[in-house]
Amino acid sequence: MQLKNIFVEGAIAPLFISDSITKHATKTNIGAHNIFLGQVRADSVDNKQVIGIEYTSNQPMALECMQAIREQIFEKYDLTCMHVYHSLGKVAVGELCLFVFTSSKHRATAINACTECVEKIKAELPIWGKEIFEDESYQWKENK
Amino acid sequence: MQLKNIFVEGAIAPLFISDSITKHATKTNIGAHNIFLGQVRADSVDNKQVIGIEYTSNQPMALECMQAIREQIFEKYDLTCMHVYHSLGKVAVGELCLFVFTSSKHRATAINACTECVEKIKAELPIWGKEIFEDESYQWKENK
Amino acid sequence: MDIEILFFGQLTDISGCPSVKIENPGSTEAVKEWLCKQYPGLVGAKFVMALNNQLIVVPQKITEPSIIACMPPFSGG
Amino acid sequence: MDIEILFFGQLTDISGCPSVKIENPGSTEAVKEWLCKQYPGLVGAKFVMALNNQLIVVPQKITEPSIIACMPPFSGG
Repeated sequence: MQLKNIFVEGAIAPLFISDSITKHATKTNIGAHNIFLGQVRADSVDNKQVIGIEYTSNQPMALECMQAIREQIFEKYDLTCMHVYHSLGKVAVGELCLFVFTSSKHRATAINACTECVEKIKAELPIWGKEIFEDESYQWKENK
Repeated sequence: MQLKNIFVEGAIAPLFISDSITKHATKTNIGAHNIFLGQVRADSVDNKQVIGIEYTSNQPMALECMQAIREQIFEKYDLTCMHVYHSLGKVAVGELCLFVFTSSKHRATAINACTECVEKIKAELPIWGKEIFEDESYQWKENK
Repeated sequence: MDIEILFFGQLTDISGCPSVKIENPGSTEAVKEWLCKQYPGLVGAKFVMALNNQLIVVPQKITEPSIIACMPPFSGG
Repeated sequence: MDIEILFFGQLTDISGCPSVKIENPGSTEAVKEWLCKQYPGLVGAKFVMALNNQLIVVPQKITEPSIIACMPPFSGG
């Protein structure tokens, strides 16, 4: 089976998001979309500011995990479609690193599926973020 | 006090959504965005297909209600910002009629605030949708 | 002075117009009575009324100028 | 035949490299032992291992060719 790619080199562009939305105009059984976007925050640690995050992943495993998550979500929720994109490499502060997009006939389905998918992505996908500071030092990000 | 307008004539364009997203790149304390989009569905009623919805509103009252909803949401959730747009007039099947956009430091805040805002918009704003069929007959929409 | 009564959604199918101006009958109850006489189709209809953008929960006196909105169940979004 | 061991995230700071190839020591337990001897910094480190993209929950035998991934807590999104 061909695994669906979710990785994008660098930041996710807002125009990529509007293109994705536009593509759903022909799916006239959709009544609700929910979109989650992760944006890189300028956190401060010991008076040093984060200027970006560099993402790496165990890609083949991440794509297999994502496929399993996708199957679980589609089994649980009556979705029309679901799209997931995650950045790899450097993403600057203020740029987007995660894009999860669910569509359904009714709003509760789209919203709950999207939220559950985001939680699973954060907990289960082998992806790591390295927070880069202005002085080029770094620390490894930790999800809470 | 100046009431914020939420009404857009006709459908909400995907490019308007990407522009909105782009404007948040400078707000570097944001870590999560949640977006809800309502799309007009090609429902069938007695073998007739909906081709669009025509929205009308008691506008001054809707804007006052929305202002009150906004205040409730900001009191309850630690949001960076919230934007709401709703169509007036005709919106064709497959086009977008509602755009709710919340941003926050952390994901749960943005997601919960967005969901609550959508529920309140549907329940409390004096807006009516007239479902237009292909033969130009119509029926008034009912929210569930 | 007159007061203005606005109709929305499916109520405009009953009233046949978006608004009417009438002489102030003094109270929200009196307005409702007048409406049901003038537009018999409103008698069984489900709708709420707002006085100057505030939902009417208990009967109220009406001072001029005032706007009364007659609104069927909302269906935005 | 050799097996390949991959390091991710902060573990690469300890290993100093993204991957090593070693002779198959036969089991996932033996790999872990070898790793802790070779890279003492891994001893206290929090990480999970995957054998051919499957998380290792109970000790397993390793057949070649195999890839072992050493992964610290995930921090995607």
